[in-house]
Amino acid sequence: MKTPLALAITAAAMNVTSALAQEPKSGGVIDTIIQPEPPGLVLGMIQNAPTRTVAGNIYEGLMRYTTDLEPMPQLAKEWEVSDDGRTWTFHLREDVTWHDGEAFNAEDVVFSADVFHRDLNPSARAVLQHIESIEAIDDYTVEFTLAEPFGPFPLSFEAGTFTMVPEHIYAGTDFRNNEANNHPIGTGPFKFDEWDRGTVIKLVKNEDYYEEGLPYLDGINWHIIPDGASRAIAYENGTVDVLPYGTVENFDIPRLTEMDNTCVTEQGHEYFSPFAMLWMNNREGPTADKRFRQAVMYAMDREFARDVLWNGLGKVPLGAFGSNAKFQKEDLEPYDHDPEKARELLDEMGYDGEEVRLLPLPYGETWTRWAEAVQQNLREVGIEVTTEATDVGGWNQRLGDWDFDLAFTYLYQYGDPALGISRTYLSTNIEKGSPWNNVEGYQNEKVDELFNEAATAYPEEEREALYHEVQEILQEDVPVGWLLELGFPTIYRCDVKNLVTSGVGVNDSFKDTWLDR
Amino acid sequence: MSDPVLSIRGLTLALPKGADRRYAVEDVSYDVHGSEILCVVGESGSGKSMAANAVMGLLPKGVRATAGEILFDGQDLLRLDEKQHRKLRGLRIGMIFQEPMTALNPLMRVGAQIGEVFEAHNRLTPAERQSRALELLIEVGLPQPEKAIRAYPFELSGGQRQRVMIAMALALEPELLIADEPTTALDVTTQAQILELIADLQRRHGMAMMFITHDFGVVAEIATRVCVMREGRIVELGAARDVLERPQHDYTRALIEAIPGNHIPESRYLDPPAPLLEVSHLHKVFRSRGGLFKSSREVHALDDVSFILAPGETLGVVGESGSGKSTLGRCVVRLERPDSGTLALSGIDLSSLKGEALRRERRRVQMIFQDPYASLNPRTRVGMAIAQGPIANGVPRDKALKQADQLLELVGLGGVADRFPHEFSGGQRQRIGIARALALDPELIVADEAVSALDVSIQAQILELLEDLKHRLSLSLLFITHDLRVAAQICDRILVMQHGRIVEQGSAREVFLNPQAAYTRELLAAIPGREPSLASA
Amino acid sequence: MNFLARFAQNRGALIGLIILMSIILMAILAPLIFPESPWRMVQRPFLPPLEQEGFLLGTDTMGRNVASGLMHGAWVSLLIGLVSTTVALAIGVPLGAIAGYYGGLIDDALMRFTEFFQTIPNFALAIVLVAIMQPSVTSIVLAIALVSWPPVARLVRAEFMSLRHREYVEAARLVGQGDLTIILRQILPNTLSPIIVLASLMVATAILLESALSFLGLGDPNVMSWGYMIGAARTVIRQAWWLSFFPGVAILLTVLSLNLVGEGLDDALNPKLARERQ
Amino acid sequence: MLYARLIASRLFKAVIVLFMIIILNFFLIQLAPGDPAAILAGEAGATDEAFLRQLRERFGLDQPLYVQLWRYVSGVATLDFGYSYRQQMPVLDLILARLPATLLLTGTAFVLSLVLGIVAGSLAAARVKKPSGSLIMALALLFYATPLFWVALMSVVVFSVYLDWLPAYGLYTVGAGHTGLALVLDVGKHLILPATTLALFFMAIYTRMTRASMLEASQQDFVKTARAKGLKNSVIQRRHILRNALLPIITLAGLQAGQMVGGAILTETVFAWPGIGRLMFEALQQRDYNLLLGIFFFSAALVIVFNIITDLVYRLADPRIKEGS
Repeated sequence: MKTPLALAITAAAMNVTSALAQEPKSGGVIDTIIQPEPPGLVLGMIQNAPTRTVAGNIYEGLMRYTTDLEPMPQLAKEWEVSDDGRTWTFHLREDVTWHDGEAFNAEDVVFSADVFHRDLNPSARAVLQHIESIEAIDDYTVEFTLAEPFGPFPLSFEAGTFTMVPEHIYAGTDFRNNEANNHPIGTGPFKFDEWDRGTVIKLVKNEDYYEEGLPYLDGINWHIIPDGASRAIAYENGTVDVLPYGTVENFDIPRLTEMDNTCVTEQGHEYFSPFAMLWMNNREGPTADKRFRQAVMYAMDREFARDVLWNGLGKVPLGAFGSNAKFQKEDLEPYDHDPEKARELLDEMGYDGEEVRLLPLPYGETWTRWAEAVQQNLREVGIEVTTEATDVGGWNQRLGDWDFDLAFTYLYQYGDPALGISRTYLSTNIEKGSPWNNVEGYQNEKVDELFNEAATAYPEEEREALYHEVQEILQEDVPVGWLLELGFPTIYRCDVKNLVTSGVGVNDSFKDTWLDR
Repeated sequence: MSDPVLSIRGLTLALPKGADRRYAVEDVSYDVHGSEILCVVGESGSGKSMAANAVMGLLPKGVRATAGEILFDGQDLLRLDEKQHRKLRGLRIGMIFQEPMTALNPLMRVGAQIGEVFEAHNRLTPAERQSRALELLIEVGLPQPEKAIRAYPFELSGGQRQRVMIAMALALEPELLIADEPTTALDVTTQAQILELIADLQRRHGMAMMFITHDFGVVAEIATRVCVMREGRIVELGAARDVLERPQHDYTRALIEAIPGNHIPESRYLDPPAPLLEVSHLHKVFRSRGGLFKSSREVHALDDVSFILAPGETLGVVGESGSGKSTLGRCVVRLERPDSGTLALSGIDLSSLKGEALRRERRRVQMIFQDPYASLNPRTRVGMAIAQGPIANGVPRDKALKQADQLLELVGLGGVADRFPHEFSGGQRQRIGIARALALDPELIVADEAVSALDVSIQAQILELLEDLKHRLSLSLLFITHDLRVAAQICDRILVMQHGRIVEQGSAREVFLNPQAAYTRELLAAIPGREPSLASA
Repeated sequence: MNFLARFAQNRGALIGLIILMSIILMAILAPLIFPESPWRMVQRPFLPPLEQEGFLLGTDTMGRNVASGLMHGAWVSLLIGLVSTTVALAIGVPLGAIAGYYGGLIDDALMRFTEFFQTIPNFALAIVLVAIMQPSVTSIVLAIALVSWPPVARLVRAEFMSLRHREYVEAARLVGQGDLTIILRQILPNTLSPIIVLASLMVATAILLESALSFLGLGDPNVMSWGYMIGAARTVIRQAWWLSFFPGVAILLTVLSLNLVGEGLDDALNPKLARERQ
Repeated sequence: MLYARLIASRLFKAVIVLFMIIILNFFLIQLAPGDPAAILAGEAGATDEAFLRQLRERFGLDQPLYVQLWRYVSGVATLDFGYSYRQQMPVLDLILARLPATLLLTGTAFVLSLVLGIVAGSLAAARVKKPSGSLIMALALLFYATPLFWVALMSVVVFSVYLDWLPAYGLYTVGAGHTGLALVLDVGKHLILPATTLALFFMAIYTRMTRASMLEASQQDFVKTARAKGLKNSVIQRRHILRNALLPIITLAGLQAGQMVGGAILTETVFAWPGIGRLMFEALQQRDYNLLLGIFFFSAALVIVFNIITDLVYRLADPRIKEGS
């Protein structure tokens, strides 16, 4: 079922394309919202979503990504890959300066990737383990040598992984206590101006930006408004012009999108492709039984959740691979809403009404409602569910300690299965203390083998075959429940042009954005 | 006689529905003339204050006049609206109330409170008001008037506050002054001073005065004429001397006779074989608790007190408030613990007992309390209240309750054991309190102001009962009172206390008729309405 | 009889009692009128009130029957109010009684302890406690009780201090009754009326506190309480006013009725006022 | 001199209470599941052992509890409240940046509720048994019984959304660049809704209290004395009854003033008011121990300061209290 809103988004997306034809105007400040308030703005040191969103305008990587996740030039004007897929050579722009006036060069790239991120950034470390060496060939050429071909490598230059930080400021210092952390310095189109804690973060135009004429905006104000209803009002009364994903409650979205001069886009999340899942503890209790997990899949009315809770945005997933992920197999046997089948499976396994504990995701009302709906779905097929509310701290702890039966979560797919999907199913990834690894405790040697092989296979066709095979197995085993490929809409005034121009959307910079006023 | 200043004619005031009677006062008529003091006398509930309230227009909510008129300066006060009435109050009619401790606003300086009287009637400038207030304070004899005018009420004693009240009432020289029990809450010596002041001022200003009291002693002291009231009606009205010396009505006669102190019984106390209670060198100091940053204050409530009490004796302890007499009683029953000294009851020293030992010895000394309303647990049936003591001491419940019945019978209240205290009058409650004290078969009973909260006629009955029980049960009694007349009537011997010390002790006759200490003489002189014959005998 | 008559004289109290009784009745009848779970999604979401038969008060964000939630919620809200008040009384009454009866150092120590609890803002402490114990009916009840006992202790202490030197208490001591007997038989019964009045107000406050906690997302997700309903409805307050309106009114009426009853009790139990009225 | 000694003694006690609060809260917070490192890592969406270890070392969470406590307490003794894990700023800076907003909000609400409550209460007391008096009391009861956050939400919907009279949230208009008087007016406009909503509940309390207290005071003997003087009823109400009735209200207000900081959590959340109530709730959710402890410390200190002020005011208002008791 497609709701009018979903249709509206399609229309809006077309609006984006047509806007490109117009002549951009310079000037104006854009008001938007950041939620929650970020802990800091130095990327690499902090990877939180709000940090990425704000700091994506201050810092840049070597490449950007289209909405199809194809790399585009940024700090690197061009690059080439060796035939064996192991050596990547980047040619840097020569006209780039840091916000403090220092020139940007290859030393900065080597320092950022090999020293700064290696020390601070777990996402970067995950990629670095596939990299043999990073070398500056000359002032403006850098060479990354991989141990073996690593499919997702070209996707590592978005805000969360290898952003470029100034070597002249950080080299040889205690990174976390560096004075400059309060006044981040990057190469991006906007400079840090002011942070009035609890109220606003202000960025101003980088007048010396290397791309001619960019950015168009004079500045960006990131308003901090802790209450969802107030954030909606901020848009309604005109205080802010852009509501990035997740800043308003889903229930407010239809009302907001009906306003005049309002556009919506679901684009800009292709890279992350957030995927809602239900952790099911594979180790013990009823959830350890495959049939029980299948029954859960049949019992849940995922269409209802999408239509009622997510305004019809998003996609009910077929299986472990999302539709934005590479290598999705499209002819898998789907799990439809079928309570009867769920009951049969439960009877077959001899489920005795043992209580299972459900942890909702403490990220706002929609998730709470969703847990209620799932709880009711499961109860209706005879599963005894108790919901145990936690806050973020409790949720992290419980998942890290594997102290749950069922638990909501959502994970980013990062474009490539080797980055975003395999981590959930690899048995080598079972380790207490993190809510992001193989939390459910699924162990299948065949699956491990296939995922590991696929990560480093070359070329793409070979990877595809391996990934298709693993999807068949996962579909049968249901290690976790696949709930929804989330649609994160960005709401904005239609006269804000070129808001989303890449696959990381508002996490990318607003350099192309302009106001048609 | 001149025209009356105030003339009350056939006044009837109705009480609200649900009250214990229909009318507060019924068909009351009396006049108050210039330069006279009319005493309105009656016991509690007689309606003696009601007419005065009607005069002031300050009737309690729900009470209203249904008949009669109150004529003042040719107008009927009952027909005035609030505004007209207000203009009379303070200006032409002044009033003094009973409780000096509460009748002044605790948050305003004395001078300001007096100044308000002028302000209320738009008299004088603010500066003049203060200088006039000072003159008034001088006139009512307040010590250090310059200081007093800037004082808050709590910084003054009860007598001083009453003087302030009088100053306020006199401020605009009203033609009529109403005094509602103005001395009842005061110590006897203070009372004498205030009465004297009132009489003196009334004479000098030539005011008409209505003086409401329950005390015939006070009547004898100041009244020109007397109006005796009972249950809302006038029983007798006449010149003071006539009423006091030749009361026409039985009720008046009974009231006058009930006043103790008309004869002093011969002491029955001879050389005791062995004292029942021997108190020696008792000290008790009360300290206000000091803290890290503040010093403590000390009050010597008992200062080297020694005396003996013989078996079967009634020993009176007399003193004004703050004399330490109550502390003495509380030490004897060990509600307080003396700091030093001994309290030997039949040879056993009670002063230092604690815990279980104290609990065991307790039953030998019991107490009758002052306030009949506070001394019974409102949620305990009276039979149970009496039986609790024996039960706590191991008597089976049934037996204790049966015994309580008998005790109630003994104090003249048969068959009421399963009622609650609120169903009884003050006098009845005091009887129940006595029965409770008797329940443990004590050797000594301490009666702390046991009759001072009662009307005079009830007082007499209770004293009689005590006397009777004492003989029948051969009890010893430590009788604490502020009222020398009561003490003289019931006690074999009397101790007079002041500032925690015993200033005089001796047989009742000796102390009363031949006081040695100056303070005792002062006390005796202050008793209102003492018959000269008695004083000089 | 006397008490009932006095209570009945107060019109407000009588109205309050009637409202309260209806709410209690609602709580009792809930499983009979709506035998199905109030969590069941039975109709299309956001069905406005009075639009469809059987859904007098409409449906919520997920198509659950608001009327059913309201009636089942009455039970939960009242239960949380009553139990937390009982727990608070169980802490506050003994503490206050001991402090007031013995005085001196014991009193000092207990009152410092009480003050200490009052130094941390109530609501903040409640939030922290629920967060620590993680939201559930038990943790909410405990948290509410833990922040609401100090006033009880203070009240009981004050009453005990004023009563412990009453003559009938001293008489009881004189006849040899032990401390415990005196506390339980002589003093405590006479402090009951202010305690009852305070307790009725505390139930009201507890219901408000629970709703505030739920509003911040600290409610028990397994029980349908009014606070939960408002908390859940706040994000849709603009498009579905009835979702927060009805439970809001339910809380309002309950708190109101408890207050009215409390005032009525105060009048009826307070002999001083009663005497003045005569 | 007297006051100086009183304040000294109260401050001495306050230090002890604050010390106890630090210790109790320190352990209380440790009981909460999860730690700041795990939460920061969780928010990052990706984590590994090294990352967690790094954070824990940096926060000192790898140390035994008693060492952590000792460090914290000795820090506080030198007014060093540590570093906020999440906000990456000294706790003291954060709190001092947020405190003025909370004080402005609660202070305004406090004064508003007190003044209006006392006025309404005395009107109701003077008009007891008249319809207008009953109406005031009915309204007070209504405000008292209505959940605070509900009123807040409703007032935003009505006054900001539909009527568009007042700003719905925030402390000032971001980007307007107001200075001087314009800024004051701007903040004032933003203050109206939150302060009013916060004040309503407390106003209801003061109204009820004032009325009850005045009715009780009007039974006292000195009121009869005042009437016997021939004073006007209005003067009696104001000068005699109200002044005496205010004494218990001063005590209550002192207690409430401290509690308002707690009540402000809801208001600050709904109105996006950048105060410490909201900061506290966020710190709690993020297990930002140092920040949370710091806020507790400050709000307890505020309560104590209010209590001392209450004591002083009470002493000024009531001449009977000289010292101690």
